[in-house]
Amino acid sequence: MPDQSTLKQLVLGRKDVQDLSDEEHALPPDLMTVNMGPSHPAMHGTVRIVLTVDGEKIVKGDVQPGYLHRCFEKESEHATYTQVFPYTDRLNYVSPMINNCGWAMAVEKVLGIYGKVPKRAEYIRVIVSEMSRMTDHLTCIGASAMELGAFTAFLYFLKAREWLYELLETVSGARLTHSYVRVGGVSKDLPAGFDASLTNCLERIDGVIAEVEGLLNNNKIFYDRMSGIGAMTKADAIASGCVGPIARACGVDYDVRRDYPYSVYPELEFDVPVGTSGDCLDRYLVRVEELKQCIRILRQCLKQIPAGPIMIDDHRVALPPKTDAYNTIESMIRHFKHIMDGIRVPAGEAYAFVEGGNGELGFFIVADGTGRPYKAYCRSPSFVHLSTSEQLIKGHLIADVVPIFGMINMIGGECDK
Amino acid sequence: MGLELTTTRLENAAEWAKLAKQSILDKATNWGRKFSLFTYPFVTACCGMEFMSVAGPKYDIARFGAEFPRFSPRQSDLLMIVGTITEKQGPALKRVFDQMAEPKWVIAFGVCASTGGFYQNYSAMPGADQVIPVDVYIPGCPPRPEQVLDALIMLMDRIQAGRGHSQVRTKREQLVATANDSE
Amino acid sequence: MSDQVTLTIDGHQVSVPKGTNVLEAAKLVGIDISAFCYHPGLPVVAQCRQCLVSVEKNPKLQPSCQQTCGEGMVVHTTDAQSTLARKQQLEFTLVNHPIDCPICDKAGECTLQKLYFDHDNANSRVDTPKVHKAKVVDLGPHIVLDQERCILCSRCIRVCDEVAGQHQLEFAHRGDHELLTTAPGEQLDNAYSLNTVDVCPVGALTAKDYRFTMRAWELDATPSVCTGCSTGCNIEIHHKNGRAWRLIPRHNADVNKYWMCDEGRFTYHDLRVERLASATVDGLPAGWDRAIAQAAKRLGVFLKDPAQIGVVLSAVHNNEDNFALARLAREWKVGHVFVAGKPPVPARADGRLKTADVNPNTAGVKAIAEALGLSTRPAYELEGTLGSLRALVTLGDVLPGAPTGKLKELELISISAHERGAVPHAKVALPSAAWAECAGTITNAKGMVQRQHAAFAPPGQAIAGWEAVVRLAHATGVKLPWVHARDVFKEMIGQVPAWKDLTWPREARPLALRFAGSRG
Amino acid sequence: MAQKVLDALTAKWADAIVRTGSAHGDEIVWVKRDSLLDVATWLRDDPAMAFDSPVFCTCIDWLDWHPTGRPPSETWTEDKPRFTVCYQLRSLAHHHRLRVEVELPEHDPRLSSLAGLWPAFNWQERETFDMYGIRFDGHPDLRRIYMYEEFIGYPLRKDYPKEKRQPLVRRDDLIDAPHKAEHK
Repeated sequence: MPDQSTLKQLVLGRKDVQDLSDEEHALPPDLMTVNMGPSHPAMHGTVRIVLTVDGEKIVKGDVQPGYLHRCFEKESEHATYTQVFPYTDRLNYVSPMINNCGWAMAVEKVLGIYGKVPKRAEYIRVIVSEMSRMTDHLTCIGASAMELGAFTAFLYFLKAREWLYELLETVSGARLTHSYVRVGGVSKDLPAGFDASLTNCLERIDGVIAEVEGLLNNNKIFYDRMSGIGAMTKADAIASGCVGPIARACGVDYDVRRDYPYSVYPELEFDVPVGTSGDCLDRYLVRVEELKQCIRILRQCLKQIPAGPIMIDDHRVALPPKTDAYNTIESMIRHFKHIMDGIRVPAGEAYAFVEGGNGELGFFIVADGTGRPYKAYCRSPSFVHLSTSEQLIKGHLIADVVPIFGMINMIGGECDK
Repeated sequence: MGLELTTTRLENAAEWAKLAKQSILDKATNWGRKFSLFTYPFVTACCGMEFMSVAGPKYDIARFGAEFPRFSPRQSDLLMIVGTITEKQGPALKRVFDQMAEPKWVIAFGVCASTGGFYQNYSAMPGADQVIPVDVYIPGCPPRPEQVLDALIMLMDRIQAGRGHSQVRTKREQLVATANDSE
Repeated sequence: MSDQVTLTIDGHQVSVPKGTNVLEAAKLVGIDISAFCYHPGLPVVAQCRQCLVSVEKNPKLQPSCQQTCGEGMVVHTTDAQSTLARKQQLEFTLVNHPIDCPICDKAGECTLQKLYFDHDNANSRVDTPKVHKAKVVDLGPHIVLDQERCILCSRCIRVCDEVAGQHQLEFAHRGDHELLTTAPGEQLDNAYSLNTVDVCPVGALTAKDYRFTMRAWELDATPSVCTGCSTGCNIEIHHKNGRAWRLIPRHNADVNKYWMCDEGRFTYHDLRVERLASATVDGLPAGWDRAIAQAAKRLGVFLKDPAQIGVVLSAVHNNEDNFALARLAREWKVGHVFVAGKPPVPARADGRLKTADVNPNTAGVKAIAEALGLSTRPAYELEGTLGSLRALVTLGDVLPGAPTGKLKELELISISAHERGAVPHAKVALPSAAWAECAGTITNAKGMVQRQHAAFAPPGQAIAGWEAVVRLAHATGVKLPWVHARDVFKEMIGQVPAWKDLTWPREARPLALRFAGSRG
Repeated sequence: MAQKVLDALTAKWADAIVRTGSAHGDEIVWVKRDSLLDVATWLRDDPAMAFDSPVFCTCIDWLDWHPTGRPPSETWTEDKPRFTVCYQLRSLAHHHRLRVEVELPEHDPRLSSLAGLWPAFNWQERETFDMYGIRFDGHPDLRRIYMYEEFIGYPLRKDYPKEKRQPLVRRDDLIDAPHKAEHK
């Protein structure tokens, strides 16, 4: 007949806490391995981290991307230059327009028509890029806030993002994956009344930003979970190839729009916010400031945008008007060759880069003289930033992985390509 | 049409469904089930942005009783596959699905989850239904939020009719068990 | 006096044999002069005027296809005069051209499209109505003509005259009403008629076999060799989605030049007819493992007395398959080796490309059997031997001279791509890849060994013939150490003296026609 | 803009450099692969160069085509250069950029890793290894990064078919489940 405690153990399947010995009470001395992701709400669905933890403290993190590897390069090698635009949309799907612009610029570089795109098209590109940058930052901040429990901020920013999506939809016809930019210009002009609706929208977003700042900036929980978390030094940031808001939060004063100006950015006035401590809070603050700068740029653009064509007048790259394509054999052939064989890009290699939502987004193209790229490499900021995360999370608690990842703003499509 | 196509993947699932007459209790249970779907968002890619919109203030999936995402498969009964499933992701998806308790339903959100879409290559899987059975497919790259709500209503009809994959499977097992008992 | 002349084209010095024309010389330095009527395999007529270039000290532009190179000649192809001539010529050509690209079979591989896009690319200036002509003219058994699309280059007329030796096409009427038509009392039915479709620079002539089946730009091309007869014409398989859609001749100066016969073009249909897609045992489908085990078991009884076993090599299969089976036959020390092939068709031989022997690899099998020291007999002598035979391993489905009743009494093991002929009577049938589905070499009547590439995967469980032989060999305890057709080839050239210097070219990967530049 | 970088390079590293060039605003230097690490260290540490910021690392597979008009693949042998590994560098201090390219033969695609000099190249070189099978000597952790360990081959090489999948898992009730088909 077993004694009372053993019987209890048999019945309950475990010992009662008071029955535990001292050794059993103590935490196990050896390190533990915890798997996080790939399907984890904070891992954005596409990253797996194998954490080695000492209690709650992270000793080592093996970050494994690749769960969203959709073969951007291989697909591009089998598509015409124009057909690559939809693939670029889905790289950084939070700011697709910027990717479009980057790809268009890279192709224009190899074609030798870089800088010859009509002014109005360039302005439109800047407008849609900045709107995309805003959706990117709104999503990044909103989602991160939600992951830290601030659900209201998420809903407010999502509301603002929705306004921008609706505007972008009137421009391109799609809410998210626009494929709006073309080599040599953009696919269609801005719709009537766009000026007024964007002005209106920006005013409302101004308000939303103020609201969310009020909710977050002096919020003790938010502050405590962001401040001092995932800090990186300036030197580390540079050597690890960090760019964009993350590098700027570390004090790296570098912005492609200002330092390697492209498009019509030289004609626009904007400030580049730079942080000091390089922690999550600084990354958040830099992003909020960039949102305000975006609004500033957009307002200038609306004032300065000239009238004129939106596509370069070059038969090598521009499609003929639809009426001509249907009614004359010459334009029909041109249309056909553009669509089926692709824009014939002369042999050469070029690297073009723009300031994406997360920093320097570059496309490296090798052209072989046919209508498709021989190689199309995407320099994705997310991938570079994610590679630093192993260092960033070291020494922090498991819960801190969430804000660090949120503020790195790893976008699966762009990181895994 | 789309619904019927999906059921052909299970052997004679439609036939089984016809055999399975719903009792009043079944109807009541299914009525309850359809209005309290707990979603596991298996978010991998671009469609996640639209999933946020669906969950967000304007489209508000809460109107259909399916607003509350559960990030544990054991607490959820609707698996939303939102985005591209790669070969590397496949085992994780299967694991999550297997961990969900019956009855469970699956929505493939967007063309990538449905067929692979324009990602036909060495890494992207040609549709999540290569790994798990899917109840409703939503086309679109990404689908508009309205389409998602439409799909949700389609799924609700399906649940009410007892024609979800897992419902049919359960029913079939029951029928087989009864048949074996009576022998 | 040297037989080379040196001239300058757009600043590039180039040396060419005497008699070469300027257009060909320009190709050597990478300058592609536009032309419609010129074809390297046909007589020069210089009638399209598209290839005009300026030659120094010559006041008028010269057609570069007709202008032979002279010593010290200075040619310009990009100066204002010849550029303008090209553009204007294209504008003229397009004046009456219908707006057919979306419904035209040639679109995507059309020379007119290519040249317009590369050399003119200007908007239309014509506002008068186009001249209309007949759209669907049935020219013969294989070909349909669209007279509106025709740009009157006369390539097709010359193909009939030169390649087939029959004058079946001509021009009628004058000016913008001129049109292509059949010669009086003729129709376009010669044995090489489909070459006219290949050379047609526009979509005027289309093949009934191919039209409206597949868009040209969707296709992938894989180089191969025709298996229609022992000539071994070099071809390209145009395929998509795991099936061939057409065969197109590939240039080989030593074999078929630019041409092939109509009969050969249709051989791809056989790739999808009566295919053996799974291994069978006693006529019922079985997996590879079971089929091989069964084959080995049934053969095993006779392997102790191999005189009772016969092996049939095939003049239809490639060298690798035959070499593998011949090697196995030698290892087994079988009593009888036969060579099977389709019976010759003497009426076919025409002194051009078509030969009487309709087997692609007769010479190859002969060389292999000789090199391995096997004495072979033709398969039609099989009947006399059947009495002393108990088991037969055959390659291919052709087995002439074997009565069905007697075959049924044998332990017949067939390695075949098709389920017909003797294969349905086989005790064990092993599915093999057909010629377009596996890498290999075949030997034509002249003894030239030519490489075939795999265009797409074989259906179902089928694998390359030599691989089936390797599996069969392993099951009977014979080790053949090959994992790739290249390994078989390497061993084969070591054994066949005449082939010892051959090399195995890299596997050709499908070339997407869409990005390969236009053809025509 | 960075012509002075190229001049300095040719002056100091004449033996290590194959050639230099510039294309579409990018300065390119082709370096012999044995000297890559030395040249790269100098590029980083020399105050006049100060390439402190790495941009990207990738590889080009020249199997199908080459700008110098190399003959088509069928007649081309294995010891000729097939791969070019590109490192794009940038100097934040001097505001100049440079692409370092190294040509590698097919049978021995191997070069020294730069991950020790710039940590950013750690993952980028892993990616290049994963996609092209380039071996980086001295890399601390050369594993696959995008594809899974079970994956065979290097998918971005030109001879890897685009749609050749290597499934890890498939449903059992699929009739045409590829993993159930007999492996050839």
